[in-house]
Amino acid sequence: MNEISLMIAIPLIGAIITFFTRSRAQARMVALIASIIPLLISLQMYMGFDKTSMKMQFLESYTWVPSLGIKYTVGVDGIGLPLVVLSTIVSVLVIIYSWGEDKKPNQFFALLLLNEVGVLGVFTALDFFLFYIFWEIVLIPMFFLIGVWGGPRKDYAAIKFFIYTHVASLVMLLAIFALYFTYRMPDGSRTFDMLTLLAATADQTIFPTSLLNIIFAGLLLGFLVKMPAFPFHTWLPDAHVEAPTAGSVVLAALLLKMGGYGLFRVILPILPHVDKIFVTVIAIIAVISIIYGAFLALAQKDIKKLVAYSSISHMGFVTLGAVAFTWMSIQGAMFQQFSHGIITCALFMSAGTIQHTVGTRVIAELGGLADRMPRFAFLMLAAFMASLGLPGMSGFVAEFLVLAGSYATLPVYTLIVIFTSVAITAGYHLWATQKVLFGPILQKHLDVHDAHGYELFSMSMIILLSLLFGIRPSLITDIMGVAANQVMQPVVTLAQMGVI
Amino acid sequence: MIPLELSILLSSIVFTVGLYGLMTQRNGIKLMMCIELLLNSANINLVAFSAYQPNMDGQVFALFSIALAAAEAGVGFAILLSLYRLYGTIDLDNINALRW
Amino acid sequence: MADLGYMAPMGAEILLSALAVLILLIGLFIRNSSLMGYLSLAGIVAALGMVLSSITSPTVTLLFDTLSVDSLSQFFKATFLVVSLLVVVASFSRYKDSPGGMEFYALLLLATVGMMVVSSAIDLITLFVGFELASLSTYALAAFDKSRRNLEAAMKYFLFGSVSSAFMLFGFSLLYGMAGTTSIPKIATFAMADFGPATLVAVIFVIAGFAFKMALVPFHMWAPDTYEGAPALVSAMLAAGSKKMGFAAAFRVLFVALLALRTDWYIAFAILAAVTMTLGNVVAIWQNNVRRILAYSSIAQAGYIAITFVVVGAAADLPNSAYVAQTGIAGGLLLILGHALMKTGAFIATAVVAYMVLKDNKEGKDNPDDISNYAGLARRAPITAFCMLIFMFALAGIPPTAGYVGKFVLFGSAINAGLVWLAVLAILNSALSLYYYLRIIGYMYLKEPTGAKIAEPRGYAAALILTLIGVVGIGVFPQTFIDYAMQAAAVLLPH
Amino acid sequence: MFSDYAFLIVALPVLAFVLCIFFGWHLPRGGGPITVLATFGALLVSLGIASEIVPNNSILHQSIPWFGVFNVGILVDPLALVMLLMVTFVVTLIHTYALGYMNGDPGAARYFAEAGLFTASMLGLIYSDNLLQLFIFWELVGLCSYLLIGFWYRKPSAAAAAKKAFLTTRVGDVLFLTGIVLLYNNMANLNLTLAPGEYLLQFPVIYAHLAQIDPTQLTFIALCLLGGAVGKSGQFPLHVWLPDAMEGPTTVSAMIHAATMVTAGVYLVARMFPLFYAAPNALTVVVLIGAFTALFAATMGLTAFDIKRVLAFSTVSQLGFMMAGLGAGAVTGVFAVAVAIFHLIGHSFFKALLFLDAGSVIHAVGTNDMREMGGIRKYMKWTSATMLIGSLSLAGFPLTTGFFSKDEIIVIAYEYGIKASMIPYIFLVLAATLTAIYTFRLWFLTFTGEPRSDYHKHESPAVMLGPLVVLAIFALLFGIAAQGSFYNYVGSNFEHYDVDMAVLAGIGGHELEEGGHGAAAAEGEHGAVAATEGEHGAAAAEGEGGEEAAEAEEEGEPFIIQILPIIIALGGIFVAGLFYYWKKFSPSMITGERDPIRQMLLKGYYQHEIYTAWFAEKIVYGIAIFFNMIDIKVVDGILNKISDWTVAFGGNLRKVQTGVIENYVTALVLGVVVLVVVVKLAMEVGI
Repeated sequence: MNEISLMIAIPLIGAIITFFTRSRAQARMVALIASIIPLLISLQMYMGFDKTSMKMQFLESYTWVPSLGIKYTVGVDGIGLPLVVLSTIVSVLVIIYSWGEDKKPNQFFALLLLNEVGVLGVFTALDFFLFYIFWEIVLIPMFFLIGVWGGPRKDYAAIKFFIYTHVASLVMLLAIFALYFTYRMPDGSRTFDMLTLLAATADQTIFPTSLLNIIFAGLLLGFLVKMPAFPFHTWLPDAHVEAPTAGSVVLAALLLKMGGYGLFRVILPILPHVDKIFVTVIAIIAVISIIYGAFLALAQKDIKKLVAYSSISHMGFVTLGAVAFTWMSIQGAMFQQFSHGIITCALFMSAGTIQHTVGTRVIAELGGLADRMPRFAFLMLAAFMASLGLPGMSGFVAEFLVLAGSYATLPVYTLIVIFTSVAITAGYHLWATQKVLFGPILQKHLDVHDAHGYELFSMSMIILLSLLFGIRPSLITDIMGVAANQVMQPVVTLAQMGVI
Repeated sequence: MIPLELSILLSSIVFTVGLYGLMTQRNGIKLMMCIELLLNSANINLVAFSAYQPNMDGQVFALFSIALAAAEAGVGFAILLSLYRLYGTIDLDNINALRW
Repeated sequence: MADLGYMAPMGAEILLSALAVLILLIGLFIRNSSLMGYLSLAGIVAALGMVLSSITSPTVTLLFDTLSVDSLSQFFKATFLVVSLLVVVASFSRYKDSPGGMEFYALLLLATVGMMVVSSAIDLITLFVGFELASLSTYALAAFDKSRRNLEAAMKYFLFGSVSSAFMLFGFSLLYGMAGTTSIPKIATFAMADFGPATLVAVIFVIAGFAFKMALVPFHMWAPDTYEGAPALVSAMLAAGSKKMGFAAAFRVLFVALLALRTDWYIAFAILAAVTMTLGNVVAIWQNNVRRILAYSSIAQAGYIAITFVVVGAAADLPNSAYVAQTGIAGGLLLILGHALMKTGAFIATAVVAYMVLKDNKEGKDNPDDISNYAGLARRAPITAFCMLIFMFALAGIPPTAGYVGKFVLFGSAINAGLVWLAVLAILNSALSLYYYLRIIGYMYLKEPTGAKIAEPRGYAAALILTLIGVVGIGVFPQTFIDYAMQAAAVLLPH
Repeated sequence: MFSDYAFLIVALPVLAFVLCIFFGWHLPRGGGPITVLATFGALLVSLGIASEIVPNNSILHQSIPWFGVFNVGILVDPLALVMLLMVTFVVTLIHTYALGYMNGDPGAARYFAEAGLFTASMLGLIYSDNLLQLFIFWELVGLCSYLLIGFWYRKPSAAAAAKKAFLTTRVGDVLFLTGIVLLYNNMANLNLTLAPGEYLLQFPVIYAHLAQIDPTQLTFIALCLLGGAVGKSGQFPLHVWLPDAMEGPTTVSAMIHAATMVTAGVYLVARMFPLFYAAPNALTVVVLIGAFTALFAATMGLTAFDIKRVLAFSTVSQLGFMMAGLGAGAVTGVFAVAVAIFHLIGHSFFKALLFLDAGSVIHAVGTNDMREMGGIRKYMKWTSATMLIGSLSLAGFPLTTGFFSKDEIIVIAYEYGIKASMIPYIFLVLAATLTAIYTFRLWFLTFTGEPRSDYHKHESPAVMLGPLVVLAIFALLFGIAAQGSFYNYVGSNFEHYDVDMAVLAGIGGHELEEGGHGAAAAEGEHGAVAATEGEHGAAAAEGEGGEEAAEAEEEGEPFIIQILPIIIALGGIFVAGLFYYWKKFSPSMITGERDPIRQMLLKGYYQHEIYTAWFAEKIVYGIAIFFNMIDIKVVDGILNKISDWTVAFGGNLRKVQTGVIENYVTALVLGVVVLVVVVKLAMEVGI
């Protein structure tokens, strides 16, 4: 049992223990420890990671259901590692942010840990069966986070979230079946091994384009819904608006990234072998998501909903960069995944803090908070600046890479995006910050106090991270550069890597 | 001997009568009788067929089914009786608390 | 006296029937139902032991080739035994001190025996006898508590059941007429195409008989009412046990005897499966009675399982027909096993709730199974709620659970057999089904409790936890079960 | 040795920022002295670097890899150097002044922190060695201006102005970003084999390979970059944010208008001049926009009553001059850069001076409205004196800095006119006239006549006056002292790179003007020759080349053109005097209250109505609302419809379950029949 399995197992155990803790103090302490250990492990993995090789690393593989060719195979490469690190970081910060949770704290923290388990599993699983299991498991804690700790329409939101994404993953499952039953190993047996199947898709004799198109569409749908991309995004705003802050953070920072991860891990390797029409379709979807999300964000009255739509817009960059399929754009898309994962935390935390200090999230009813909560205002401003792509913070690097890279293959779309989205994005961010933080303090808010220490702490951590990766992107762009190369080349199976 | 067709015809008629009864009647007893008709139509078949077969399976089968029919009737009447105790009627149309 | 050793393979059945009689006899003198409970528990465990010990043993036929003990029959028997085991354990709490306890156990055992006989019957006669044995005892069981609801349920069950068994019998008689034999393997050897329409009628009649037990639309009408009205544990027995008996019988008759008439039945089943799963799920959305929801959900599940027939039928034209058919049947078997467990658990959970509502001494004014009684169950009865939660997710096919494994293999084989439309329909349906499962979960976990926490009766709790272990165990370590299922499936394939 | 510490130029102010933001609250004057010292340190380092690279006529270039194919680097060439010196110098003075001005403001710490960051970003922008880095600092400048304009965030108007500034410049930045993306891709498509330490977006590399890029592409790139410049430098049509930027403290206005922000745009064009030069038609656009803005803004300056607004409009107008000057480079080549930058620097001196003066007036009077001032001269000697100098310089009074710089621009505009079109020249002349008028309107209204309201009559503290005096000296003498050598030095900027202006001129379709400085060719040669002779010779040769150039130009134009600027300046001042000093006429003689033109000018050409009220709030927000409606009604609506249908369907279907046994049996029978029939049919059609 090596790093990855440990990293997945510890939060699981932690979750179980947390669930049976009696007091909030115990619960959050256990949860914190159970989330910090994976963080350390992931950092140690990052240190030990061979940044130059395209091989799967920290690999481990046990046969699980031999008769169906199912294995427990986990490992990371340049695609997975940054997201693994992201997940562990976010999990810790979100637990710290929720330090003050007093409604069923034991279950709350247990669910957060459970969520981490699922996400880590998705980012490391190399067997479709395993991948799908983790993919589905993630839904459950989120369902409860929304459903138990959520807002007024929590039932609707929770069920909508669950069913919508579940349908998508079922379609994905069908596509996986198609892969599974179409391909036979040399010895006639079948396998769920991701890389093997993906590598096989390159073979016209096994996967005729007509068939592959269908499979591809199925997989694509599964991932686009998770992203989420227009027009499959409507579950997101509802889920976010109703979810508790921690839920929203995890949802936006980690769950959406599963979709993006799917693009890099599964979609792009197949992309070269399917009809070229798909490129256009995906590109259009990406562009629409970016612009549409930005405009919708501008139209929102609820600041949390605004942030939710901004996520749609930002994730559009991931799609765009991925489908543009140039070294730089893919790298940028990966970086955008990471960067958005970090920044959006701060955004949702801001929304949450406003919610429970002021008591409302309606932008029109807010104003002049900077007057009463200066520290929070500083952090929130920083977060929003990071989100609108201010240079020096991670968001800018990502978006610049995507745009500069995409122009080479998709000039028109790229220009459209630049011209429409960049200014609008700045627009709604500034508009929101101005309305919420600046201006005279409203009478009814005269008695609000600054945010709690733990909230400020986790938010400032995020800002620092965003700065760190904005100023030293090379910390992960090196890995992503290699990963981007790897994505653009034919898939190398574990056997060919010689790691198995 | 009697041609097979006739016996099949007979059995089908009996079966149909039974079905018709089941679809139209509401009195528990009548329904039980209809069911007996159904079973017996099957028995007719079995016996008739076995006359045209080397083996006696048909008759055996018929015997079994008659026995079972009896048992079934037993259970059925038991249920009907206790129904009658509770509802004071065996008109099954009025007994539809469980629906939708 | 003659050596009865050759009966050894049927030991389990013999043991149980003997036990049933014994219990009735003892019952005349000792009116202590928990003793009966322990007796039958012991018997069932022993029987289960026997069955499992011979689960991989080669096929044995006995009683003049009317019964066959093979891995298929053992698989089904194991399923049935597990179900009745759980029911017995649960009924420790239910029938602790009711006078009629021993009849309950006796009937339960007899029903089990009936199902076991069916699962290994390779002759229409034995099949019919077993079928009736199981039916008759479950008719009685359904009426067991003699409440109004019980009786109505039992009445409907009985009438509908007898009619459809009459259909079946009629079908059998026609088959016999055409094939000249009642032995299932022998029937297969006769070509029956030349009897024209009679063939079709025979097949459909037989299917109608089985479909009644499987509760496929439109032969399902009895199921919701009966599941709702009968005692909870009996409903568990029906949903988990006798429903599966229908499949056991159908597998034998259709795959072995009537494989030649594939085209006649697999179109029929394609329609039945599609209609059944859709109707079951769509109607379930509207129900407010949890046991009725479960009833419809098990109708829907029957629809999924019915895909097996379509797969096998469709497979015959494919190059790798044997493999496809085998995975198809194996998938069906896994889903049968999984569903048996999940449903038993779910119904036992409803029994707990009913018990709870009774303790709230609302004089049974409101319907104990009404979904509103599940509000805040997570607080009032944590174990039950948690188990119910897992069962719901399992029924919805969320990994890693028995329900998921079953659907996974079955739908997979459907795709493999080129039945994409059916697989898609099934998957959309299981997505739809999420709605009402989540609704129940929502009540249990997202709503505030209406009463105090209760101490969950030990018997129920034990049964629930056992079921839970089963459901999750199959989900996490499917390999052994898949192996058994594949082996069992192999029995049905032409050699 | 200074060169090794070049990074300090940015590092020091950043340090000041960090210190002030975290500890400023506990320090006297909000830690202001730290920022001042930091900026001053930056000035010293810049001077040190100057002392190293000017004598041996070299440039300073350091670069380290950043990530991927990008680098961070420092590039100090003549262009950057003069800018560095100017910014550090002026900003130091402004910060010093702020010590007094912001004294006692609760947010002082925040102010000095942000000011420090502002300075840092501007300096970083100036000596970036690649376009991406420049863009990053460019954006940071935008951010800081946002923070500083919105410094008094409790005032809704301030918050709004800040947002407006950020957004308007952001629009420009969109184009800038596009330009970078285009340029990057074009460079990448050349498949250059870069030497280690070379990166695609580095200026030297760009200069070196301009000639290989497709000219039409070059034009696009140039126009995009120009867009960025227009936004930052408040050129038409993106100038709207600049007047509103007055909402911030006056020192901020001083920084933004004089030294740090608005000059960035001009600097960008200057920095990318070879690209503009090589791009056909790009420079034409530049000159037209510049000239038009110069006039356009001047007209608005005429009517405003807010003292700072007047200055703001004058800034816009002067920036227009600079742009026009750069554009004129189409005929005069690199020399235009020198001219424009010279005006930029001169302008930064007297504009800073003017703003600080205005600040100290407002500080004393407590209002921005000139109608409530008057006669202040009596009470604020120093202020009025220095302000007078500033005004003279701005109006282009002979021998002041403003005279030399502006005059030179007008002259090359005339040359441009000879070659291309006279429009810019005419615009500029008119603008210059108006400039003189409104400048002295301002001065007279403020300092002469009788007090029109009772205000505290006291002079500002020394810490505020000191900077004024220093700036005044520069505003007065810088031009006469520095012009010639400055032109030579900056004019030689691009000789340090592997770029042949002649070739670029060919691509850009600029006919090489014979002799003089017109086409860079002449200087280019000189530079080339000079480069071979040792450093000293080089300097000399250039000097000579420069002189020669200067003379050539003097001969170039008829006498009238040469003295025109002087006439303009004096005439303008005289006119203003007639109206506001001797009161011979009053504005009401020319215009009435409801004179549409006056209204239009007062309303600032209805920009607010068009940009904010109509475009932003109607169009953009309208689209947003529309999309929102789509999202709810259509995208999500369809989903909900589907689910509703399903539920309704189930609701009807369950009625089948009547609970009556006969119906059940009927259903069963029907089922059997239907099955038989359907299967039969299916087999007939052969499924």
